[in-house]
Amino acid sequence: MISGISIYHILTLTTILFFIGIYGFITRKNLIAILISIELILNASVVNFVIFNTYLYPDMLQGVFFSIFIIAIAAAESALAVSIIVSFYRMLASVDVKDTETLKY
Amino acid sequence: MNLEMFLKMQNELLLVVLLLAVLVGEIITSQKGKSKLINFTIIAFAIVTLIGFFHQPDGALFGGMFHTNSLIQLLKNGLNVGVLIILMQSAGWLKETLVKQNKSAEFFLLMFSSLIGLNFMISAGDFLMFYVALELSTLPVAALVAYNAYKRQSAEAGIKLILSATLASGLALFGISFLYGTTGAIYFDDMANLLQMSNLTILGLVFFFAGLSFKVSLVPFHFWTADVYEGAPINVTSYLSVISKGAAVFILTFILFNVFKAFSDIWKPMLYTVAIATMFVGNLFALRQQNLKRFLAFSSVAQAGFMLLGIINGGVLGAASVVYFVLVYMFSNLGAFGVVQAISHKTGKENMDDYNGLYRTNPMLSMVMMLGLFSLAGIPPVAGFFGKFFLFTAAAGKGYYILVFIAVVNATISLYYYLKVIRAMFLRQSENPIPYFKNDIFMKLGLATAAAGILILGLYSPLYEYVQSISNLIFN
Amino acid sequence: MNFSYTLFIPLIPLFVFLFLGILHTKLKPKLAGTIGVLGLSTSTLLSYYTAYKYFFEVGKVDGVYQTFIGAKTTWINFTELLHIDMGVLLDPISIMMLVVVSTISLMVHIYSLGYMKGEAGFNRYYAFLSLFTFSMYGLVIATNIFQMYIFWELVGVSSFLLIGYYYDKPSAVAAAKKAFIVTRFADLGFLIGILILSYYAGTFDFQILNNPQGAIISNGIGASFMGLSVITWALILMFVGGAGKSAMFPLHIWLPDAMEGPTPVSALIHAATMVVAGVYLVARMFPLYYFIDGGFVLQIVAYVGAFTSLFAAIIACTQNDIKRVLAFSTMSQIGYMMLALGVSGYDGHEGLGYMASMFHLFTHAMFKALLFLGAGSVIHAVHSNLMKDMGGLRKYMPITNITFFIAALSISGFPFTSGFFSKDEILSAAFENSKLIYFVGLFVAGLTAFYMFRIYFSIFWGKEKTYKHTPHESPLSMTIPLILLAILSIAPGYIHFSDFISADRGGFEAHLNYPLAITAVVTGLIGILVAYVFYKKENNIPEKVSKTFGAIYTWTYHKFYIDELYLFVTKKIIFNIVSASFAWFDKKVIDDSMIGIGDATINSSEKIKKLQSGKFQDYATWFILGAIALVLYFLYKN
Amino acid sequence: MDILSLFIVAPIITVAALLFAKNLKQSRVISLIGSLVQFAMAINLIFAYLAERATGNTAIMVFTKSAVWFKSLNIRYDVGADGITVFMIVLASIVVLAGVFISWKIKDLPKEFFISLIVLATGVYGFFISLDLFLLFLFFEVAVIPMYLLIGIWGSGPKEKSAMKLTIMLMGASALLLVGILGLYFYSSPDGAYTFNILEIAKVNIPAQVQHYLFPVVFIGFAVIGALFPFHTWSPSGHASAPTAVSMLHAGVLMKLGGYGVFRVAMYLLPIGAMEWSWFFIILSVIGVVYGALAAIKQTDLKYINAYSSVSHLGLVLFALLMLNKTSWNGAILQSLSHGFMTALFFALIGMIYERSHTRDVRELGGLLKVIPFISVIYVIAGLASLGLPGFSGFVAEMTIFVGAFQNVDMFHRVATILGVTVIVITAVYILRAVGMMLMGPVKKEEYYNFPKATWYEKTGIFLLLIPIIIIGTTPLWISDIIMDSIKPFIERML
Repeated sequence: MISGISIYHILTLTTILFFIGIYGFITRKNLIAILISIELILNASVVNFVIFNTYLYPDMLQGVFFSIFIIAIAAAESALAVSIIVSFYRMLASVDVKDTETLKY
Repeated sequence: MNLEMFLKMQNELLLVVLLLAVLVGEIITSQKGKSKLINFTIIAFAIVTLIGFFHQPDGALFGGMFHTNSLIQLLKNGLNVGVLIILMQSAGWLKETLVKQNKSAEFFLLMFSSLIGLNFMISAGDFLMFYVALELSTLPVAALVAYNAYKRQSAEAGIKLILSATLASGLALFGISFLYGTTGAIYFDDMANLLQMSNLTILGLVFFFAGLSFKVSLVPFHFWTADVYEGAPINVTSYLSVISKGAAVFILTFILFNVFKAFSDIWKPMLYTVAIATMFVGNLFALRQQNLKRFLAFSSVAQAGFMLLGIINGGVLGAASVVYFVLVYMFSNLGAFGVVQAISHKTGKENMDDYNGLYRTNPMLSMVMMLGLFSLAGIPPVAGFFGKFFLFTAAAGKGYYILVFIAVVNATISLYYYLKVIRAMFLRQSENPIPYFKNDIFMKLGLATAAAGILILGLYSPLYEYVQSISNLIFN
Repeated sequence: MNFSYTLFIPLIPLFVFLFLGILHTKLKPKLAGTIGVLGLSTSTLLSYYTAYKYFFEVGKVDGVYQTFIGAKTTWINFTELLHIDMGVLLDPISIMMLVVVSTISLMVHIYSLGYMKGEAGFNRYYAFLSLFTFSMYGLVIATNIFQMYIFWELVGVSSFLLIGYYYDKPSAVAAAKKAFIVTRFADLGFLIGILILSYYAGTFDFQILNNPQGAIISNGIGASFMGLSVITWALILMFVGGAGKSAMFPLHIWLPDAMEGPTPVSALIHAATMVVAGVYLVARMFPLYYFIDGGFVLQIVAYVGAFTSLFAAIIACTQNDIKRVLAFSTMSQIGYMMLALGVSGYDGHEGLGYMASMFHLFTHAMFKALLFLGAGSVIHAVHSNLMKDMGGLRKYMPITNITFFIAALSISGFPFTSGFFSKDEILSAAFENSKLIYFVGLFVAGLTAFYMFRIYFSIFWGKEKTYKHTPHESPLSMTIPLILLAILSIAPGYIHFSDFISADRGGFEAHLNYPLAITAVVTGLIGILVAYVFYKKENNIPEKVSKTFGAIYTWTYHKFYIDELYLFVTKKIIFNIVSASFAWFDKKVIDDSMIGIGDATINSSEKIKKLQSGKFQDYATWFILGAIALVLYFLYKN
Repeated sequence: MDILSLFIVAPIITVAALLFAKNLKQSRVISLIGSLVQFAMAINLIFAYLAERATGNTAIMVFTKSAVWFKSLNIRYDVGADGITVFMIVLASIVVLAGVFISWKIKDLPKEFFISLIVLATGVYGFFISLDLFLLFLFFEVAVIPMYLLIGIWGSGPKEKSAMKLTIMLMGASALLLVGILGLYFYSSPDGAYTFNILEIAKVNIPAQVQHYLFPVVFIGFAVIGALFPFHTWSPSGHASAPTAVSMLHAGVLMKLGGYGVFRVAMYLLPIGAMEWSWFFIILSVIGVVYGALAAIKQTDLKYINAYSSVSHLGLVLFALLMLNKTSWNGAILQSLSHGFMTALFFALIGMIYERSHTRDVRELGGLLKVIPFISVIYVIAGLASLGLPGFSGFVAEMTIFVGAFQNVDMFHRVATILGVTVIVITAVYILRAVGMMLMGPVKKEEYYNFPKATWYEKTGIFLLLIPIIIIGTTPLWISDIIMDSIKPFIERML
């Protein structure tokens, strides 16, 4: 409970965060950058969970737990993603999105 | 922590044990022992599958995070059988290709962990469990998709899958967070009681739906499907298209029916539009595919559209028809994929034109392929016909006659492109057809099982009756 | 009185047909011929016996000849009321027809033994003859209008088969097709007529339909269409059918071509029996024709008949193919019969026309058959149909000459021949009814005499032509029928026909009407005289005359271009315009539109393939947009 | 095992046996035995039926057998037969038997050919005997699908295209049909106890509003396979490309499913809709009748001529059904039978001529009566039968139809009927045209003289088809009476 800051401010923040992530995902030309924008998206929901928990349902900790799980999984995700990107990099010496467009139509 | 509890999640536990066993086996066996290890694993998994068929107690664990019942159990068994078939079909590939690259065991590890994830997903009782299981089921598959190192397309597919998947789950999470925000609950049951109609709820519902539709690959959340399917190794493709899709459809049904029961006037129109879009897009894209993996990818998109007709019914009939269709679809698709697998493994050919005159050289394979495709197209007397018919009945039961008509028209379109494959195999001749070859015993078993499933599932009504009866218990 | 044996009259030829038809490759021609002749002679004897029994043993019961049903069985049920029966109906006209058909058919059977000797399909020929005879019997003894229609179709097809007997000759094939299709077209009218009549009358049965006291005639049918009772329409349509079979104008075009068939066939089918079916139809339904709407339809019959007889007679004067001349003369004579029916009344002496028509039908059958057979034996001798290849044959083939001469006299209505009597009756009937028709008839009588003797003289007299091998008299098998028929073209004149056949079945006393008779004879003689002057000796008068007539002559020579008109309509319009356009429409419009749907689908799939661009960021965009779109839609909805 | 289910079991056994056949000899012998058995069963069925009726059994359907299949949806294995079914089965069995004879010397993949043939037969039998809409639909598709392989593999000309067109169009039609069937199912009972059973559904009265929508759906669904006017285009090309035996089955039996289905389902279950819509479909069917005939006049390919004549003749069947009275329905059934035999015979003969001359173009043929007399004579007979000559089945059927159709008094029906009647002339034209060009006239080519004569199996096939035509044509009374009795319960719903 942070005094002076209502839940709305924070929700606005997270929403903005979320859409920044989305924007990043769609526009970045570099796979790593895209990975980072995904982190943004996830973090948006992490914050959401925590905020809802603390502001609305302070007597239980489900939200917090949830957020912890998300963080853990996000880590795993990015690890896997990076490894795949690396193996891709081994082949093409590039992490550019343009090189991931051979499969189409 | 008593035996009862073990029994309830017996399937998962057994899989974990098997997984560990494979891990250990991998460490201790020598390089030449690997192919034995493969045989061992497949047989062991077969045993696990068999055990699954013995009755298990229903009930919930961990305060409802995990719950199981006979329908879920049936589905789990179905998934096991499916995976078993896939493993059998890929045995040859594993032995001849992966052993050399010394990563045969990892294949099992990844696939089993993904399967475990699916098992947990379908028996999830709250969103946390659901989310964790979802990721557990997705991530290993991403690894599997990228399994063909030194193959660009494989890696590309892997990247596409993992990134899109995380985006999807991110979206779903965002949605879930709002649902949590409005209700303060993450358990399905509580949420079902607490949910009120509000904009946030709608937002949450739609985002959650979008996230899950990604796994079911409904239009417009399906784009990854074709590329990933094409890039991935075939057995992984069939795993994606059959196992994970099946599970996802089930959990979608389950959550929509239970958690969002009160919101059916939201999600029914949603399904309506999405179903139409999915069927049309899937079929129209499948129409011009040459690569059979891609072809089956789009056909599976279209099939997903048909499944929605069952879900839209929103009642017992719907649930039963969906589950039944998932089982049917599993066998049909595995039949088709198995043949593609066998041929591409032996000859590396994956294009439709390569199949010209296949019947004259490999009649058996062509017959299995034909059964599979007819079943997918819904031609009697094979199972697909019954599956589709019941789905349509479910939809018509709620008065969606137009939707049914559109669906049947789509079935006709799909018949067209399935017949294109039949045409290649039976009608056409070719100067250099795929030569005759023998399959190893596992492949034969795999195909035989699939074919048997296709033939029996439909004509032998008690199966459907069983599904109907147990879904009656659960969705009333 | 039991007439059930009459069933065998048609059945015997049927069995003969089946027997010959199935075994026609196995049998020897001689055997086949004898079987045919024997079979038919039994039927003939049976029909003679029936005639004797009917007219003399049974005779009139309370003043009229009764109708007997020899045998009858239901063939198929349509509705509660309507059902087709198959049976044998015996009354004066059907028995008369039995006699005619049997006699002519027998003669032709015998005659053909010689005429068709050595033909490839001899057995086939006899099979078809029996088939035709069977069908004709079935037609005349029909107990109901639908049975009549059934056999009507059968005679049509057997005539088709016989005209097309020389099936490797394109002209024969064409003629056969023409005959069948034209008559079929007329039968369309007949069928619709039957449908209308049977629907309103609620029966097919002649006895109920024709009963003058019966419901249909006495109270008629309420329903009417364009001012006429529906029954009248039905009768008109049925007369169309009759006109088709009897080659009335304008449905006559098939008859001249039908001469492509073997000559005996022309004698049997296209002179004596089948072509009078139309007359027989009207006679059969006479009470209806007479009583419904005050005989309105009979007027039509009369005028069509009169016109046809004139029209055909004129054309006959200009034709050079003797068989065609005979064909046109047949048309003209049938026109006579129609005319007679048209002018007839009903009771007692009123019914003179009816009687006359039947009488003329009888006599005409005899002498026209004789003429054809005679012509046949001439053709047999000189291997040509054309008059210009003939001349002075009298000394080579005396019997043919004599018999042909007698027939010619008879048809020209020369006194003391049968033709004289029947024609006189017709003319007097016409005279009593309408002067116009009478004069037409009279003029036609003159023309008839002229063109008959035109061919007679130019065949048997005139200058001798050079023949490949000298002609000789035909064998006995051919001459005997000629002689018999010659007798038959005189004798029947002395039968008191009116005692036996009359519209009301009562019979009446008919007597020569001398003034009319004399005028008729005189016109006939004039005709003969003209012919004598023109053709007795080779000379150039005919050319002069034809010159003077000029255009009219050529028109007549080309039968007033009616064939050409039909040809234009069928070939140009029906075939090349209607049907072709339909075929085109089906291929190009309907089929292509169906295919088009498929192609459209495939094209659309080509169009949208760009969506799957391969850039997963685009996918993500779609993903997000889709989700947001759904959200917005539902937010908007709530 | 009841007498009707045998008609499904026997073919299945035949197919099973065929799977083990090694070569042409074995497979044709097996399928010959199989179809002979079916033929014997069919003939036996007639007598069994008469005996059953003689015992005073006046149920709509006799030999009924009922077993639950999918309990929860109340899908049942319900079979039964009335007079119409019996004759349809006889037709099917004869055509199949003849088909086996005609394809005695099939070259490529004989085993598969006969298997597909028998599977098709199974579908047809099943369709005719099933009283359960689900079963009906299932067998309908079972009957249609083999056509794809049969035309596609053993066909000639643009076979792939026509096979695809045929299959897709018929399946598209079945799309409509499926919707209709589901509609019927969910209106089959006010209180959730839905049923697919035809007789059951007939007991409830479906509201007129619903019938108004359902009837066209169901009607078109069936009528497409009955070559209803705008949707007939699959049939000519399909016929043209199909191998002989397949054309026979296709025109002889498969297309009958349309009329039969319309009669059994559309008319029987949706009488109000039928009355409401009949005028519209009468127009279509009359167009079909005349149009088909006129289009046939100009064709040069023999198979096209007969395909279009089929369109015309089957248009007459639908036309008769839409006239909605007993007589015309009787005529419709008779026409189905007679057309079945006649067209099958035609295609058999065309096949024989084609085998010898390797052309189906009437302009290239000529004078065949001289060189292959037997086949040609039969062709003439078939032609006469098809233009409705008395003594052959066609006449009986057409006259029944016309008399029946004429029972409707109003102007519209009268005009339609008279337009329909004109077909007897047009038919004569195109039949005689073909006969004249192809059989009569001088022999066109020298090599025609050494055509082989008709073989024993060809003759057997021919007589199998010819004899029924003559039987129906000469002694129609018993047949039409049996049919009439079977029609009664159906027509009563119209009044």
